[in-house]
This record gives sequence, structure tokens and C-alpha cells, in this order.
Amino acid sequence: MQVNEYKPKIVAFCCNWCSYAGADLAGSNRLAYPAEVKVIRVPCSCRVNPMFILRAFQRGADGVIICGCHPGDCHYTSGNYYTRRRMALLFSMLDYLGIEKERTRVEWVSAAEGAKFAATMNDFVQTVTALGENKRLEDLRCKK
Amino acid sequence: MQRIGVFVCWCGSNIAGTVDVAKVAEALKSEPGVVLSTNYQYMCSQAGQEMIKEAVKEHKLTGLVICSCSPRMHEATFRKTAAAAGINPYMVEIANIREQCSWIHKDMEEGTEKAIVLGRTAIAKVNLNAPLTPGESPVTKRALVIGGGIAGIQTALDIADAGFYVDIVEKKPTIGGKMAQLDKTFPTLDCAACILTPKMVDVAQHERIRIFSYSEVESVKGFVGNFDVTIRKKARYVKEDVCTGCGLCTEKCPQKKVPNEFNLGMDNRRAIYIPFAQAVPKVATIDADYCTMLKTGKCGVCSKVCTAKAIDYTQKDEFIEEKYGAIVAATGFNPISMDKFDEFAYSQSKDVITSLEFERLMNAAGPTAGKLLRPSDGVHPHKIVFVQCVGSRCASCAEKGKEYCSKICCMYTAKHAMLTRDKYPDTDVTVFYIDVRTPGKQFDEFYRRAVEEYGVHYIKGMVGKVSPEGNKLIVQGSDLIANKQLKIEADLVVLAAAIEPDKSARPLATMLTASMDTNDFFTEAHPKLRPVESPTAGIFLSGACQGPKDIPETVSQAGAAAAKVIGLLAKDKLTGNPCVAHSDEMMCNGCSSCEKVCPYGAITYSDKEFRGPNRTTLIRRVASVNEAICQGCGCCTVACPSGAMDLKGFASKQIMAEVDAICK
Amino acid sequence: MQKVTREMLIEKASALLAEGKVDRVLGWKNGEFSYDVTPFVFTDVESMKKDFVFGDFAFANFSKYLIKETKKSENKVLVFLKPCDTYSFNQLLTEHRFNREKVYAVGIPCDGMVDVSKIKEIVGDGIISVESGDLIKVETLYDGVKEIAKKDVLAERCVNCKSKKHVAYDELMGEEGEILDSNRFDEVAKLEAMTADERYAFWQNELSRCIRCNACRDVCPACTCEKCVFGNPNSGVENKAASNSFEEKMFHIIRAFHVAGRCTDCGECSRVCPQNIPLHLLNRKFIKDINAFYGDYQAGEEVGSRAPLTNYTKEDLEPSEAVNKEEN
Amino acid sequence: MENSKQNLCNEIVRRSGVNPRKCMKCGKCSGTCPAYDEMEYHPHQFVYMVETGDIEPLLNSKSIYRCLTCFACVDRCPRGVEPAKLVEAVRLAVVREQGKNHLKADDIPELLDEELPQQAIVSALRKYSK
Amino acid sequence: MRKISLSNLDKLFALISEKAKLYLPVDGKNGIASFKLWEEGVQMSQALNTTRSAKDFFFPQTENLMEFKTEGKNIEIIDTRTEKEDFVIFGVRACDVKSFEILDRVFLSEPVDSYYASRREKGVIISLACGRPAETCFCKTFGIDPASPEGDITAWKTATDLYLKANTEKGEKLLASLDGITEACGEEAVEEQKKEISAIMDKLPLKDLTTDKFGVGKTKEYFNSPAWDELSSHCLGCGTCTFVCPTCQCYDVKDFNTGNGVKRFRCWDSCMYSDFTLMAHGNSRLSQKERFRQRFMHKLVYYPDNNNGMFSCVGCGRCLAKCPISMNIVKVMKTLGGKEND
Repeated sequence: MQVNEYKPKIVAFCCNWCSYAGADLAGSNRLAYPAEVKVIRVPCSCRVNPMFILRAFQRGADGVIICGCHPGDCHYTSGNYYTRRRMALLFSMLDYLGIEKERTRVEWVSAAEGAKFAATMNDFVQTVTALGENKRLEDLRCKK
Repeated sequence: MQRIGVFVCWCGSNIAGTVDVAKVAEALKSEPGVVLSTNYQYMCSQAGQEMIKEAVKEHKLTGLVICSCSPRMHEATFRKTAAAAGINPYMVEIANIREQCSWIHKDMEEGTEKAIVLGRTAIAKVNLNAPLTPGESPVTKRALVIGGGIAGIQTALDIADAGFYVDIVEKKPTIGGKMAQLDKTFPTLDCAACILTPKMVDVAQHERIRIFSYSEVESVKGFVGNFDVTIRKKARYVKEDVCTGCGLCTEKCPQKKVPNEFNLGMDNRRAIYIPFAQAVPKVATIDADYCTMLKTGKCGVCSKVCTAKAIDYTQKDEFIEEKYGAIVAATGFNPISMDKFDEFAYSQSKDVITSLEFERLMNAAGPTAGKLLRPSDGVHPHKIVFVQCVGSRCASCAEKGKEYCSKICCMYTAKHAMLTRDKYPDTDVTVFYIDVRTPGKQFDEFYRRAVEEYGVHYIKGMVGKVSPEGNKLIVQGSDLIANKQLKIEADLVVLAAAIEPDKSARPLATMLTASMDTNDFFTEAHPKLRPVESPTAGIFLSGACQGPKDIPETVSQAGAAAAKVIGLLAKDKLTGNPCVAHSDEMMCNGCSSCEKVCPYGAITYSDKEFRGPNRTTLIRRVASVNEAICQGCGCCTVACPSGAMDLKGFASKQIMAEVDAICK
Repeated sequence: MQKVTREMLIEKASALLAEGKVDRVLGWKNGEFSYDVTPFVFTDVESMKKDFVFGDFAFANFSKYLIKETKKSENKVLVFLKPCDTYSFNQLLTEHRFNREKVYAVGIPCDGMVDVSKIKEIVGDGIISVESGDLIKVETLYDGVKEIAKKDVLAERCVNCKSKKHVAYDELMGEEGEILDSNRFDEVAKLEAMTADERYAFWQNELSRCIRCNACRDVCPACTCEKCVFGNPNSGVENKAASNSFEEKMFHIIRAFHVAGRCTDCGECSRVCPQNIPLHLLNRKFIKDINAFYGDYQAGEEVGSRAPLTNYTKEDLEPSEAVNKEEN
Repeated sequence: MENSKQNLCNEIVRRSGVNPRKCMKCGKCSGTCPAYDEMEYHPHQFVYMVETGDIEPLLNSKSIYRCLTCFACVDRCPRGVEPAKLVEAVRLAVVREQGKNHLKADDIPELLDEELPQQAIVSALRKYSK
Repeated sequence: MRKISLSNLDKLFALISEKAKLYLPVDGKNGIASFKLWEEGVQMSQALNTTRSAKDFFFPQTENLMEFKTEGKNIEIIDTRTEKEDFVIFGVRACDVKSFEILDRVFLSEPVDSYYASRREKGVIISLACGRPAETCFCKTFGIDPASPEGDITAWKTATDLYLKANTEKGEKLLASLDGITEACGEEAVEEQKKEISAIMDKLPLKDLTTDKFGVGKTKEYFNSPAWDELSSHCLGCGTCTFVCPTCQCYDVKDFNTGNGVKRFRCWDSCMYSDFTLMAHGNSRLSQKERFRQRFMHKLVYYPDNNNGMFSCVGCGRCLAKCPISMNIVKVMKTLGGKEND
């Protein structure tokens, strides 16, 4: 096997109404961010179950980011408020278990913030790349 | 197992420029379930769509993956294509290889690799897709309008004219609202009564409109197309269908000292009253707070004089239950209380009045029969000062004023100034303003006429203090342009009080599960594109309950709300979004977590019988989702610990399959 | 204050059975040794006199049993609840898990349960008898009778008892206690003060012992799902065995998350763990965070209260603030 | 020079805690000011001039000593700008700028008497000496 | 018989370790003793027994059986067997040693479980007599003598020395290889210890528990006993008893899709779980009572039925110590067996 430059795997959950549109806008404006980021479209950030996040780590993701509408702007009025609570507690728990807190993130990106989406992804990929491979929540069975 | 067709779009060079589409199509061929994988220049074109349809037939496809632009762009297009080809439209998934791939990557290898992963992810999802059919619910072809002001009246008339039944619930004894209290209307100076009362009569006579006056909404249940509403008809102690509105009782009633709210307390009425001459319904009402008979059991004058025998002291509140397909909130506004603005001496001097009080003073049916006389001594004022923005644009004192601009004050103040100068040329009129805001047709022209033709003095500045001295009011204010502080001896001061939503709106919003902003104005579904709809399906907004509005704007919004209601009622059935939550009753333990996070109240519980082990039956409390109300956010799915709640189209397993495909 | 004794409880049960207020009693039954007490449904006073026990080993929190028990008969069941049990009782009522009308709850005081493994640490194996008291008399095969101060062998959860106050009952025996200022978050704080690497090492060691017997889940009064996601082959996350270190973490993180804001901190999970994993430290972390982030909240204190995870305010802290708070 | 003036202006804004950008220029402060006619520059002008950085005239004007600090403007301002605090801050800037010790510690014993609260002297010392 | 001074135990362990991996009971955190790989510095536990049984050595909780890899539409099957090394387990108690025989009858009868078989083949068992049985011990009920455990080699530990005696060919071979550091000796000390243990056995609280009422042909007698309702009524349905049990041998075979292939593994299952033996039509034992009954009937009736009267319980007492609600096989035997057993 040839030695490649380390490229992390990043899963980005984006809400359909703001962040996914923000990602589209980043595309329309040709604002580049690393190809390691792959977006999963969900109706609202509140659809993201903590289990999905752990699942991503199990399957080999090195970072998971959840993007939703800014608090107060949720298409469903309150979804992202719940996301905020759930993720605050989950992330705090992961940190408590000694799992690098930089691997998970929540960002609010509106449909108009294409530039913010790209900048966020650039920054997140950089942070996760610096951390290196996810070892603490890996499932060895899923390694190639 | 699905039979999936993968279609990779070039989008001209938009995708093909940085993604090797042929390679993507080739790579996706060996993914599970894929029986066909191909590419084409413009998948969304007529030819592209035809290609898909033929492929569906030829390969007996059950699912489609289109690798193309954002689903926000063409998901609907390809779903229609799928439907036309005879497969369920929800068996289509889009891999966004343009906005989220080709457009952001420059390197062909990198772009191609990512496009393959995105395609694979979509395939993984489609493998778990199930055909979805939108739910249907019937529509009750009757609308409820809450509030009988000009907004409610116009909405009701428009809906009724389109052939649907409408009920108006008005909490006061008559419809008409604030407009009935106005004298003239800007910018044309028509008499408000002349244009409003014919509409009130139209409403009263309309065969498809019912008016529940002196009534309030008690409870609202159900959902779009199927609301169950209870209306409380308050006891007015007069039989509505018997009273002829002759008014004799209102002249004979011995209780004469009741402040007349229609004239804002500037004169008195009797305990039994008809608010004003053109009231609809023109029926007397007994004010239970003041009626001697109701309070002490001794009097009965009205009953004696009533030839129609309409008086009924034993009347009780009545509850009416009705079904509606749509509900329009038209609860209107009120001027805010001036009590807290000590600097303007409103509570110290009778000659400091609000603009609405001024309307009544100018009105021929008002307390002064249309003569402009000072409330304190009945003398004609020669020097009037108008103060604008009292309580509006007031950021520092939430308990006193409002942060927003009340929008209508600039124009009515110009109207008042102009009318005063027109009727009483001997009267000197000064207006203190911060800004004069006149963005409306003929509005600025109107304001300029007040200045140029009628000689109203507009002073850029704000009044700091009003102090009564003798029979004068000393108005101290700044003239910012002259850089002077003015002290004006005025006979009358008129305050343009900020307006706020009616107090009944907040509890109503709770009943309707309609959202409100911090100022208690109803929130619109979209500030630009859906301005007359509430985010809660089936709830519409008309008039100032949504935000400050003048009459022309209110009437046009009322018409727009009516159009939306008509659009809804014209349907026999409502088709929902099929991507809604679904509760697996076998798994649900009835804990109510999901119900608590549902923003729409779409989840209800019921006790159901289940088969237990060994031929026993168990009764369990389980959740069910009303598909007509659910909007598909999925919040409940995470609140549910057992996973009984899932979201169709975005099921946990589907999302996990996507995660797996990405991380592979 | 008169101490509430076994005899008093039997008398109470006997009176209620005689009155017909209840037709059965959920209580603790004597076992082979002094400490292996089993939950049991008594239907007559005779069997209670013979087998009913109450004392240092009456651990079982009966709240969860009420879900099944109340469905068995139209009549009321008498249940004895220690202060901490009453929190679970209320939490289950909040979640509509049983019919309150079918229960007659008698609140009984508790001065702490005794952990037999702590006794064994002192006296070793071969315990023949244990006699209650502030000084516990333990007789063993090998060393005769030894006296141990009760406070030295209190169960972990009782050392940090959060409340001696009953938050639910139909009738209270003995005097009402108070909500205590416990040090129950000290251990969590100690872990928080460690470096991430140390925390990881700590939990790796603890959780790797898990054998996925599910005792923690099955005893937990908050885990009342009809079918647990981890036991449901259709859920996509089912796992039967602790096949590797990921699945152990997944199970325990998600379980703690599912009961977050609903866990009353009754401590049963840690008590029943055959591998002695301090599982309560996971739940307490959530409780501590919830208190810090969203204001003090005690699950089960009040029936019908809105759990922190089914609630929000517009000013809640951001997830990034939640993890960076702990940095000193 | 420009820079130091801007610095002083920022310092005044910081010290007063007033954000002059909140002003919507309605003039109510000046409309309400009882010392208006005594002042060369009026409350709304203070706010405007600090906002635009034109503070030189204010520093040299007697107006800063004419303000009664009655806080009428603070109370009535619809936007919560608090002009009086700004006037106070400008006044303080002048006091400090001049480098004069308006009150020295040595002067204090003479000032002490039964009636005057000691706290007033301490706060005066803080304000009027460097 | 050979002996070695306790002060030289580390030398003994080091020597064995040179030949094969050596596992012995080690005290862990929180009072949990478990079998660990011996390395320089590892101290042997003084605890009577490990929390989990020794069955893991031959029948691990999870075990990869094979792997499938897909490339395009082709499937490749990969052998992932790992049971290839010799190993020695030291310090297995009489009850656990006996449990291997019970497992053998399941896994080594036709069709032979080759994974289990090769582990059995590679493993050498050095058992250790129990000096201080606990109150929960009732191995004697099943005819097990804790003073003379079986195994390839039997060990006795006195205050000063460790005595070793080979019982099998495998054991003799290993013992012979240790001759350099052990010395030949008489059996007096061991006989003395046997007597002491026997005396203690007569004082244990469960000494009178018998299997007289159970065994071959008792299915009809107990299957519909009303006592099951009461016994099982508070069972939580957790798997603690089955997972700490040395003789529970049920397992499930599952596939794990890694995304790049499928790993087929087996893992312990528990008859207490509601999805135990879940089939396409549903579940054969729907209530917890049925599942509970299954476990104890299997230990006390079904297994003896199929194995010439051999019970599948060894009286190790783990379930007595670990059941969250303190329900256990002793209570079941006493309740079903009636007065004589009380």
C-alpha cells in the first residue's frame, strides 16, 4: 500500500432549509472546501440522532459536523433549539469519556451563508486533520 | 431487493468539467441493487427524462438515483418523471454532484472520487426507500374569521363571495372594529363610516356569513381542513333574534353613568346600550357590570319598555361547536396605554389626548357632535400641538413603549392637522416629528399638502415635556433645525400613541398553536413569500394582528388571506407531505417524550388493545401521528428512546445507510 | 423518633389487606443468606410474617415493578417506597407508565442500604449471618463474629444519598426527611478535572469489562421501552454482545443519553452490574451538566415536569460552550 | 493628533458606557433639558458630536459645566442613549486632560467638618485629582 | 506429586510462560478478579474465584467465524480462525473444571464444533483446590469435590508450598517440563488439606441441597408447576446469570456488515432475553416465565435427560452472588423440590 497524505473522513449533517441550501450556495459561488466533507441531507438538524454520530465514528469517520438554521430561524420553529440541547449534552459526554471534543461540532449556517459554510468546512477539516485518525471511537471491524 | 437505475448527468460542462461522469457511472454499476448505470448530457432535459422513462420500462427499475444538481433544484422534476414512468416518486434520490462536488473542486480525480461516494450514498438510501403516498384528509368547507374589524369583514366577504360559508367571531357587541371609530380616512379623506358601514351591512345580509357578536373563541382542536372550534356566546341579556334595535331601552335605562368605550370614555352611555347607530347586529346589550337589575335584582326598566319582549335577565353564556376548514386571525390592534408617559401629562390633563380620542372629537357622531372642543372646558382650542412617535420606536423602555414603528401615525397625524386647519383656519397647528414616513401611494403628496396648502407647522424635534399651567399646556420641545428649544403655549396636545396587538391575540395564538413574535404579532410562514399564512397549516393572518397596517394595506392583506383560504377550501381533500413521522405502536411505550417536542401538536395518545403472549390482551397507551398536521421535522424521532418513532423518507436506517456509505 | 420496623410494616400491610384497600403487597422476601433479598408479591399476612424482610438489604426499587404489577388486577397493590424510590415512582407517572389509582404507596424511611461486597472486602467469604444495626454483626465460617460500622459498608449510592424526603406516597410511616446536600457530583468533577487522555484510559478500563448482560438496562426504572433499540433486530443498531470496545461505548453512551433528564439517580445500574462498572458516573455526568446548563432539575421530583431534553430556551448555551466550559 | 483625539473620543465612549450610535436623532433629550438655554451645545449635539468624533468644541465649551446632571434626558430618551452620562464623561475628560489637581490630599483636612460626609470627599478626590 | 515453594511461584509462572501463554486469576479494579495473561510482575489473585467463569477460554463471548468480502458482484470467503496457539490456564477451581466436561458434551459431540475443539486441544488446565469455600458454594450438590479438582494438572496451595499432580498425558508432559524447578514430594500435606476442606464443606449453609428431585424424566412433573409464576415474576430478563454461568452454552451467530465485507461471528446468547431463539414466525417463548423456566429446566431436567443424568450446574454460586434480584437456582430447587430441600 502506498503511503498517502492523511485525509480525514467528515460527515456533515445539513438541514434541508438553511444549511443544505447554504452548501448549495457555496457551490454556486464556487467556494472551495475539501472533498473529504460529504453532506447528508436531513429535514432539520433535530433529525440527527446521537446514534448517527456514533455510527459515523464506528464506520470510520474522523469528524462529524451538524449544521442547522440559526436558533430562532428554524423552518419548524423549534427544531434547532432541541438540537442545541441534545448536542451540548452529547458532546459534553463524549468529552467526559475522553473522546477528542474537536471531532464533533454544531454550526448554524443560513441559506445565505455560502461563504460561512465553506469557511466552516475548511476550518473543521483542518482541525480534524490536525487531530489525526479517530482511534477512540473506532470499530476495528470496520477498518479496511 | 430494489432494481436501481443510476443516471449521471453532465450538466453540460458544469459537472463533466471536474467529474469524469463515465467513470462515475461505471463505478456505481457494481453497487448493490444497481441494474443500470449510465450518463447523459442534460438529465433534466426532455430527452433526459424520456431516457429515464424508457430505462424504467426496459430494466423494470424500482428505484432511481440521479447524480446531478442539488435536489433543491430538480428533485421535484425527477419525481414527476418517475411518476410518469409508473414508479413511486419517492423512490428517487438525488446525489448532489454539482453544487456539492463539481463546482467546489478543481481536481478531476478528487471530484470524480467524491461523486462516486455521493452516488453510492444515494444508492444505499434508495435501497431502503419505500414507496410513499401522501395522506389525504377531507376539508370542511367553512371558514372562521376571528375579529370583526375591517380586516375580518373584508376577509369574510371575499371568502363568502367565492361561495364558502364563513363565521365571524367578534368579542364586542358589534362588528366594525377600530375603523368604525375613525372620522375620515387618509389619503382621500373619505368618511370612514361611509365606506365601512355598507360593508358591515353586506356582511349582515350575506347568506353565507354568520356573525357571532359579543362572542369569543373558547377552544380550538383539530388541524388544517378539520378544526373543531367552540365559540362562547356571552350573555347579552337581550334576545338577539327578537330585539328590533329600536333603542328605546337605551334611552330609558336609569343607569346613565357608564363610560362610553366607543367614545373612549369621553362621554357616557346607559347600562343597556347599542354601541353606535350603524352597529351590526343592531341589537341592544346589557352591561352586566353596571346593570342594577342584574346586580341587585331591582329595576327592570328596559324589560318594561321593550315592546318586543327581547330582554332576558336569565340569559347564560352559550357554547357553539362548529367545524371549520380554515381559521383567519384578524384580532387587530389597540393604542398602547399612555399612563406611563408622565412627561406628556396624559393622566394629569384632560386636554392631552390620543389621536384616537381626537378622531372621536372630530366625528359628527362623537361626544362633541363633531365640534372640536377641549375636553376640559369645552372651549375651542386655538393652538394644537401634535406629538408623533409616542411609545413607538422606543427601544429603552419595553415596559412603556414598543421598539417598532407603528407605521400609521405619520399619515393620520397629517390628516388630523389638515382637517383641523381645514375646518378651523383660526387654529394654529404644530406637529413635532422625528421622521415623517410616507411610503404609500399619494401619501407624501398628502403630507406635503398639509404643510404647503394648509400651513401646518412641522417641527423636526421631539417634545420633552408637557406641563399644564392654568388652562394652557406648556409644550417644551426641541427644534433641531433651528437648534432651539421651544416652549409653546398650547390649548390641546394630541399624542400619536404607538399601537400594539390586541391582548386577546396571545391566548388565541396558544389555542391555534400559531407562533408569535416577541411583540405578540402573529408570525407569518415566510416574511416575504407567505405573508398572510401562519406557519401552522390552516391558520391565516389578516390585518394588524400580523403587524402595524393602515386601512388600504389591511384590506389588501384581508383579500390575500381570503384568497389563500379560498384556495384551501376549494379543495375536497388535502394532500400532505408523505415524509412524516410514524409511530410503531408495537414499540411505543406511551411516554409522551415525542409529544412534548412536537412543534405542531401532531402527536396524540390513545389506549389501544394489543395481543399479549399466550392469548392475553394488553391495553397500552401509544402515540399516533396525525399525518395532516405533521410537517416532517423529525424532532420526535430523536426524543423517542425506543426508536418507535421514525420519519418516512428520512428513516433512521436510511440515514445510517448513508453514513455507512460515506464512511466506507 | 421511633424506628420503623419490619413488624410495623407487616402490621400496616395486614390492616390494609383486611380493609380491602389492597389485595397484594409488593415487598422484599427473605433469601438463603441475610443479604439475598428478592422482590415478592405477598397476598396474605401469614406469608409476610414468614418471609417478609426489611432492612439493610432491601435494595430493590419497586417503582418499575409497578408497570407490570398494576396491570395484573383491578385492585390496588400496596408498595413500600424508600425516599429514593419515590423519585422513580413519580418519573414513571410522568411518563404514563402505570395507573396511579391502582397503587397504594406507603413511604418508609431509609437510613441507607448495605453493600455486601463491601462487607466481604473486610471479612472475606463464608458469611453465615448478618445482623443489622449501626454496628453490623457479621458471622463467617472462618473468623467467627465481627462488628463493622454500618457507615463503612454503606452502598455507594447511599453514601451520597440525595434525599431522605419522599416525593410521593399515600401514607407515610415514620418522620419525613429532607432533601440532602450530597457530594454526589464529586466523583464526576474529579474525572472532569483529569486530562482527556486520563479520562479515556479510565473509561476504557471500566467499560471494557462490560459483558452486555443488560442488567443495568433491565433494572433501570427509566428504561421502560417496550423493546430496547439495542435488542431490536430491526433497529439497525442491535447488538447482542459486547463484541468490541466500540459497541460497549455505544451502548452505554446511548443508554445514558436516552435516560438523560429522566434518570433520578437511583443507583440501581451500578448496584446490579456484575462487573462493578460505575455506570452511575455516566448518568450523573448528564445530571450535573443539565443542572449547570439549564438550571437545577431533579427528575421525578414533580409529576408532569418537563424534562430538560424535551424543553429549551432561546438563550441555551451552544454545544461548543458546553465542552469548553470544563477547561480551566 | 487625529489619532489621539479619536482615542480620547473612544475613551469617553468607554467611560460613559454610552453607545451614541443608538441615537435616532429625535431630539427628545434637548426637548426635555431644563438647562437648554444655558448650554452652547445641547444634549443631542453632545451625542452627535461624540458619535462623529468632533469633540474639540465640547472640551472647550462651558456647556459641560452647565449640565445639571438631572438625568431628565436619560429618563426620557426612547432609545436608551443616556446623554447625561456622555456629558459627564466629557467633563471628566476635560478635568483629567488639563492635568490639574483640582483637589489635593493636603487640602482635605481643611475641608473636613461635621456636616460633610467623608465619602463625598473621597469621591471628589478620585474625580478631581490625578 | 511435585511441589514448589510459594516464594518461587513467579519462577514457575515464568517457566510455563516460555512454553505457552499462561493465564491466571488477577485482581482487577472494583473487586473484580479475572483471568489475565501472566507477565513479569503480575500477581495472582487470592480471591476464591473469578467473577466470570473460565469458559471464555474455550467458548469466548464473541468469536469471529469467517469473513465475506465482496468485490463488484463476487464474494470471497476468508478464514479468520484464531484458535491456533497453545495456552495454559492456572488456578481453575473444581466447579469450573467440571463445567468444561458439561460444555464438551455439547460442543464435542457430533457435529463437533471445531472452534471449540481446537481450543480444548490447545489448552492445558491447571486446577487449584479451594482452601476457603464461600457461603454461596454448593458444588458438592453436584458431586464435585473442591479438594480434588480435575484438570490436566491439579494444584494445592498450602501456607508454604504449591503441590502439583498431573492427571492426564498433557498434564504429565507439562509437569515434566517443570522438573527443573519443582521437587518430588509425598502427599501428606495435600491429604491434610483435603481433610480440612471436607470439614468446611460440612458447615456450608447449602450443604444439604440435593438433586434427588431432579434429573432424568422429570419434565412432566415440573413443566407445568404453578411455582414458576412466582419464581419468575420479578425476573428482569437480563443476562447476568447466563453470562457469569460456567455451563451456559447458548450462542447466536450473526453477520456484521462492515461496509467492506461481512464478518460472521458468534456471541453468547441468553435464554433470558426476549429475542432468544427468535424465528421468522416469532418467538417460541413469549413470556419471561417461559424463558425463566427454560433456563432452570435445562440445567436440572433437559440436560440430564440428554446426558445420562448429568446436571448442567456445577454449584459455583456465581448466579447467587450476581443476580440483581437475588433469584437463583438454589431458590428454584428449593421451591420446586419442596420441603425436604428447605
